[in-house]
Amino acid sequence: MSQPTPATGPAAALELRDVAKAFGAVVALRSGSLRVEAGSIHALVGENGAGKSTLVKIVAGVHRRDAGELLLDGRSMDFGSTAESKAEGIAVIYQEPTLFPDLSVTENIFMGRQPVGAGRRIDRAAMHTEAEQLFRRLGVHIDPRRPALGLSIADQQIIEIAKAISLDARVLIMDEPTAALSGVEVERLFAVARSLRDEGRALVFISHRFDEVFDLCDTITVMRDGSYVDAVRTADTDVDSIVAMMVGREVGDLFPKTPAEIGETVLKVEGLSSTGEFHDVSFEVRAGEIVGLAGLVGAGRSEIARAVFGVDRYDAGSVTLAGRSVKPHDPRSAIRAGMAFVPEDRRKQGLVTESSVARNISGVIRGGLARAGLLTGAAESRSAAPWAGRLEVKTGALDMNAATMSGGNQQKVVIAKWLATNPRLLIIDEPTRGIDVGTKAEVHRLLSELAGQGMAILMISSELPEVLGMADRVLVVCEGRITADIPRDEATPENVMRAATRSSQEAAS
Amino acid sequence: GGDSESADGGDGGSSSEAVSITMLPKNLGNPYFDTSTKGAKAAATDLGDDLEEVGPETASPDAQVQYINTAAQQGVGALIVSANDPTAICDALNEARDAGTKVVTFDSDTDPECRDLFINQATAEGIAKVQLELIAEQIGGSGEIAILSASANATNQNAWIKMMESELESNPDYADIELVDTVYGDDDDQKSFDETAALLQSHPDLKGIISPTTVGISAAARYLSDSDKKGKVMLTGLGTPNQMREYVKDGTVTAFALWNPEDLGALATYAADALATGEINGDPGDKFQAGDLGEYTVEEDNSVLLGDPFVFDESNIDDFDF
Amino acid sequence: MTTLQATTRSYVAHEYPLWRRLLLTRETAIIAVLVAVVFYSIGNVENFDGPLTLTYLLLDTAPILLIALPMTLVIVTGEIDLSVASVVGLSSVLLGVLFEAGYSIPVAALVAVLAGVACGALNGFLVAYVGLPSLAVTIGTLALFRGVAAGLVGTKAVTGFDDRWTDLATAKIGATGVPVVMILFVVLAIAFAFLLHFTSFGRGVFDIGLNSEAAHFTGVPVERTKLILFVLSGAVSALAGVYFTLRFGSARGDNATGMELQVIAAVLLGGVSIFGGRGRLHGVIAGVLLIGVISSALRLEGVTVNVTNIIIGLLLVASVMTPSVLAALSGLASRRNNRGPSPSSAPVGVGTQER
Amino acid sequence: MSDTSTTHALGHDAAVDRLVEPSRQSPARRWFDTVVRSREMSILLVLIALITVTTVKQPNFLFSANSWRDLLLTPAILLILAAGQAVVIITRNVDLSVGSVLGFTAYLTGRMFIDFPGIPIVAVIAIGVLAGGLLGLVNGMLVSFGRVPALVITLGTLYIYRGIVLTWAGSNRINAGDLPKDFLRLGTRSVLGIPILFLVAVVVVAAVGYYLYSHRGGRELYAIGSDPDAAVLYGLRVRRRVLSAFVLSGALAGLAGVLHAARYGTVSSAAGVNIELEAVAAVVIGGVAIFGGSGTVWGAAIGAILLVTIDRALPILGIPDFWQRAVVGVLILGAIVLDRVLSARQARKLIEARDDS
Ligand SMILES: Nc1ncnc2c1ncn2[C@@H]1O[C@H](COP(=O)(O)OP(=O)(O)OP(=O)(O)O)[C@@H](O)[C@H]1O
Ligand SMILES: Nc1ncnc2c1ncn2[C@@H]1O[C@H](COP(=O)(O)OP(=O)(O)OP(=O)(O)O)[C@@H](O)[C@H]1O
Ligand SMILES: [Mg+2]
Ligand SMILES: [Mg+2]
Repeated sequence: MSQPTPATGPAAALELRDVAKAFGAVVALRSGSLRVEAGSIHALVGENGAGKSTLVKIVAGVHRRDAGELLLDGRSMDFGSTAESKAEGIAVIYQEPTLFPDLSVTENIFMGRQPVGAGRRIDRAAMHTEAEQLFRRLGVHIDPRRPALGLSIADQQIIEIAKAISLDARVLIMDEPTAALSGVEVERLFAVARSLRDEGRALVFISHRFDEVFDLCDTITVMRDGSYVDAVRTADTDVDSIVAMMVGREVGDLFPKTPAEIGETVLKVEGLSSTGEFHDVSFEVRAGEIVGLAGLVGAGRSEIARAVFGVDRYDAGSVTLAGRSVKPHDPRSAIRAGMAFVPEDRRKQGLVTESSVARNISGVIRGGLARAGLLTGAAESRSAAPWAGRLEVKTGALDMNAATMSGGNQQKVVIAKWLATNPRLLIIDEPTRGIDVGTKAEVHRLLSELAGQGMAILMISSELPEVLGMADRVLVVCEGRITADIPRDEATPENVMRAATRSSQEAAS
Repeated sequence: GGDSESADGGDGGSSSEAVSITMLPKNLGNPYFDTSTKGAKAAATDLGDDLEEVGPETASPDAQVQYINTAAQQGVGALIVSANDPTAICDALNEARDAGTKVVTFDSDTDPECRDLFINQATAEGIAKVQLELIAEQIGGSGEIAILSASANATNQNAWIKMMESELESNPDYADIELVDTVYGDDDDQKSFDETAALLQSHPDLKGIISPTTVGISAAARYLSDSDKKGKVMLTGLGTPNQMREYVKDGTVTAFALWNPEDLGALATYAADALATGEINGDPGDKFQAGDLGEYTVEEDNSVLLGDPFVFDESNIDDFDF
Repeated sequence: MTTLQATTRSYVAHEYPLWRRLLLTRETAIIAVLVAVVFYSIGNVENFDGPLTLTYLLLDTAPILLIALPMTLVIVTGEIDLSVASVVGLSSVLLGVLFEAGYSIPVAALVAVLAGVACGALNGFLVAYVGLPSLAVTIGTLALFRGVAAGLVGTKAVTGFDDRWTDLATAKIGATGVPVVMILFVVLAIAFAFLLHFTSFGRGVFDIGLNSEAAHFTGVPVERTKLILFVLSGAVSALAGVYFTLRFGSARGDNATGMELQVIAAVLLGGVSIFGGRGRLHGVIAGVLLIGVISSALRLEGVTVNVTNIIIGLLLVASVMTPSVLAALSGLASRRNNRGPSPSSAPVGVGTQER
Repeated sequence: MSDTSTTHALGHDAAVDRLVEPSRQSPARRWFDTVVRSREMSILLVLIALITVTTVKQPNFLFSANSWRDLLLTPAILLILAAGQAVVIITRNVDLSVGSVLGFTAYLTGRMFIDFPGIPIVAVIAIGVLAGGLLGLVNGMLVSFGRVPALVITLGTLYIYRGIVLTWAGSNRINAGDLPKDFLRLGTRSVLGIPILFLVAVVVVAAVGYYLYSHRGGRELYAIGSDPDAAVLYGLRVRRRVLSAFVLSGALAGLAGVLHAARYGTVSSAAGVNIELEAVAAVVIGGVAIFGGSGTVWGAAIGAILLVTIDRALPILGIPDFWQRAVVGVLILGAIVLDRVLSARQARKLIEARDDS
């Protein structure tokens, strides 16, 4: 479905043509194209899993492209390693911070490029001063001598930014740098970005926040399902048309929320606190109700969910499911009580990707499948097949590795695994992150159907449309505290975002 | 004139077939056993037998057992062993004997019921006696002495140490000599070296060290030779001339004793051949020819005594090369 | 159209036919090599076809066979236990000391095995609950247990166990040259195979090795499982120690020194991935026997133990390298048409555990 | 700015401050903290305590020409091994083959002197180091390109290298007599009361320590150990660095082998058996995290001295030295547990700091 690549004029600072990349069966990138002029800031937008980060990682030399072209100032490039792209003056801020926890903040910034004095001896004093200058330029206060260990995600993101700036690269790529930043920090970052643009550098900016995109960027490239859709000047377009391009259809039918009648309380969380993660969190989820948990990346929503399910410890508070109190830090007790948890990171937490589909689906209930203590593969397949069928998991055979499946199908397997336990409460963290639009709709339909059958659902999502489209009630988390509880009909992007950034803006003002 | 003896060794009908003999020392890489094997090889050629040396890296019985087993599998005519443990290798030896292999122990014996013959390098009394005489003379008859032994369960070492202890108790000449410590170098050069250092440290007034093992005495000598105790702390024991030569010359050591391991290996081989060919069956009183070592007689408890230990010193050490 | 009503869609249980799943495996390859080596030796090594060979082979490899069973499970979870040989030494010494103190062999053996359980529990606790890297922990306990063993008896040996038991250790089953100890092994082997391949616990073991976080998220009791495995490893090692002692009729502090390397070499050779998550018991057993046969044949050939060590070392390196070598080759092949895996990737660090 | 104000923000306790805002402290204070509160210092104290106790019990443990010499001489070889091992472990790897490498070069040294009479000592040392480096290179190649844990690879090469020595040396050994006097003197002589071997060891440790602390390459080793994947994303030459770490470890083991020959005069094929564990132990006891990224060569060095000194002190303290390994084991376990506790406490402090900031 790839459109023709952008109009080719004079050699652009950075250009990709029909780049493709697959991880096993997961096609991360079908035909990604991008054209960034020097002295401009270019936005790269697309839904979760559209392939933005993969594209970035190909430019950075983290991944090798399977097909397509990569041009710097018109010269064709083939980076074998991140070192090579760095040498070519490409600086990348990755979506997930990549710091060395044991080393000092300064060393994290200057690793491999430390200022050296006589006898190539590292000049620490100079290094610290440089770091302090960088931070002053970014208008933040981080002690250059402290270890990177234990920095908040926001601070980690700032270190990454400082790192990239200090490289004074010709091409600077930022993959969702603002996801965890407060308004003030974002403003400072933008100031720096603009000054870099005015120095004639090329910048690529990835974000899910349209206000930022329209505020900062000169041009926008839209991606969908790993393919280039279109590139437009910010001046000539508006949010709705961008969203339309991203989703490829009207937003409405993506969220087929059917009202279900709300039953008695199923989940009751009281005064849950965990040092460094979240504080005094209390809420309820009732049968047939979909509760959305919204907030910035790093707000602590996943931590809350994990604590509730018992995979993480918590310091204080209690969790009750249908009147039964759930043992802290004991997922088995949660499962027994009727809890199911579809975690944020499919490949790391949701699945044993190197294990078969059948074993994954029967993973939670396999204890009950044993005949006279003897658990056979046949029994597993027998119990897995119907669930795979109901979710229409697309796979050749049940003993194929889950790793060979697309993100969407992997997500279906995770959901199937938990539905097999027939739970009363389903906690689902980022239900549609990194899956194609079609599957997205299916998952949403499934969720509202489950709610319709009286299941209580706690849904965490970083995608506002998803939260607003699916949730009966929106809880907003900000810096580990619940800052708002908004019923469906009152929930708007504005009041949710305000609540999501409230305390940080208070802090700033 | 080896020929005539070999002729003698040959009579008793053995000249016909060549006996296959396996030589299994405590461990390889031990100069003492290298020398005894040298003697054994010479004897074997003299007898027209074929002798193969095998052995573990480290002197542990379980490793030795595997080689005994292998010998049994190969059904060799005779097996010459220096035991790392008197009991541990017994079953294996007996299985080998059931498989028709004659077993001769040398240097370090097993329980008598697991072997046909033991070649005794020297009686425990003899060894204990000569070492005590040497040390007493060197320290002037009084003072603290210590023993640097091999491993604490080496049969021969312990026998000698016991003898020395009782001798020190009983013999009035040694009334003023006090045995203050016994340490173990495990026949490991480095360990023995460090043990010597530790010994001198924990016993500042030490006058003499007896090391009844060739590895130990040379390590100890090397430590002493460049320490400030050189010449102050006397050292004697059982060593080989080649290892000790420089220390005798530089005055670290005045005299030490040993039988000739080469002869020991040779004697063991002649005995093994005699057993394998049925010339003798190892009963007390049996006589057999051991090449130019002359004729030997099996004594009580089925052992053969090589002879009295020999004392090496400045005057005679250059006459030997092993 | 997703719906929770049962649908028409149905799945085949297996991608490949049975024979392929059985034959084209790492385990089958090892077994094939084993068979080949055996036949070669019978043909070309003098006395290898003799009656004693099988007996001695099994007597020698019995301790390694025993310890390899729990070690397989431990390594499948991505951990490692370097302390097994020291546990052998410790239990051997305890057996000896208690026997000297006048206890009967069964009682002494029981105590020794309990001690092994304690050793395993210590390892397991430090690894699973304190969360320390098993490599470091078991290097520590390797020294500790061996040290206690040596400390208890010095370098002297306890001998003179009554023949009833020492004979049992080397006794054969009737006319067959097969030692009685093999009965113990077969029983344990079946038990462990069942545990690893046919129970929910076993599935958990694999899940932990493949992705312990995901395992934790699906309610697999990661800590408890690891603890149990280390305890099993300690217990079986102690059992092997009892056998070792009785076979040689001598309890020494330095018994079985360095055996951990042979066990690990054999387990990896048997197709267990050091990264965890992969491995089958029959492959491991073949791996142990392969090493046993090779060293036995080489001894018969009069080849010294050092050459044997070189060969074992090469086998070990080769066996763990093959997957990555193959990957590298296919990588090179595809590199030409500009495909391939992530170009530069970090070498994997100690063991396989994450921080 | 940073050095001027030592004023603490209200509600911050000093400990947290030290972690989160070291710059608030005066340079002198920072120096004090880094040195005095360091893991290294704590081991040093243990070492000093041990020596004191032993000396009280047996004065000439310290106060006699020999004992002073031995105190420094005995650990020298392990010191050198520990330095190399530390570098490897800092990169989140491990080198178990050092013992075999030591054995190899030790025997090689002897052979050199026997087969080429009158060969200059310097040449022999160079050859030894080179040979070691070569064996290290093999390890490094297999680890960094084979994508197999160093543990397994070096376990294998431990077998292989040792096997090579044993086959090569067979049962013949190097005797003191085969080695030139000057060479042997290397192993035992002292200058200004300090044994030459110890001086060599100190130089090695100092050089490696300096490189690790104040050269880019050194810092990259820490970065790699701290998070290998981040190092790749960052564009560090991970493979090359890890490779060179193994080469260094091998080369130092080679040097240790040469010195072993000089010190003990006799080299059997069993030289250096099991010493790899002591090297790892020394490093871990010295506060280098077994999972890399933190720790110093100084710590490893002190750890090595502590190990060896315990070995020599035990008999004097009336503990049969058979127990020595047990003590070592306890020390290793104690060290890693301590590290875990300390780092956990630090992490908690930092997170709390993040919370109330
Ligand atoms: N290493 C990998 N192995 C397998 N699949 C991967 C890998 N990395 C990414 N993918 C898949 O490729 C697709 C695109 O991922 P990518 O991270 O590029 O999307 P994205 O646009 O960055 O999403 P987001 O906006 O959430 O960051 C997703 O389906 C993802 O699951
Ligand atoms: N690397 C880290 N270092 C320190 N704190 C962290 C780190 N990662 C997460 N946190 C803490 O955990 C929480 C962030 O986790 P997480 O990103 O899962 O939150 P979230 O709301 O689920 O965001 P998202 O689900 O969009 O990723 C925050 O409280 C943050 O302070
Ligand atoms: Mg992304
Ligand atoms: Mg989350």
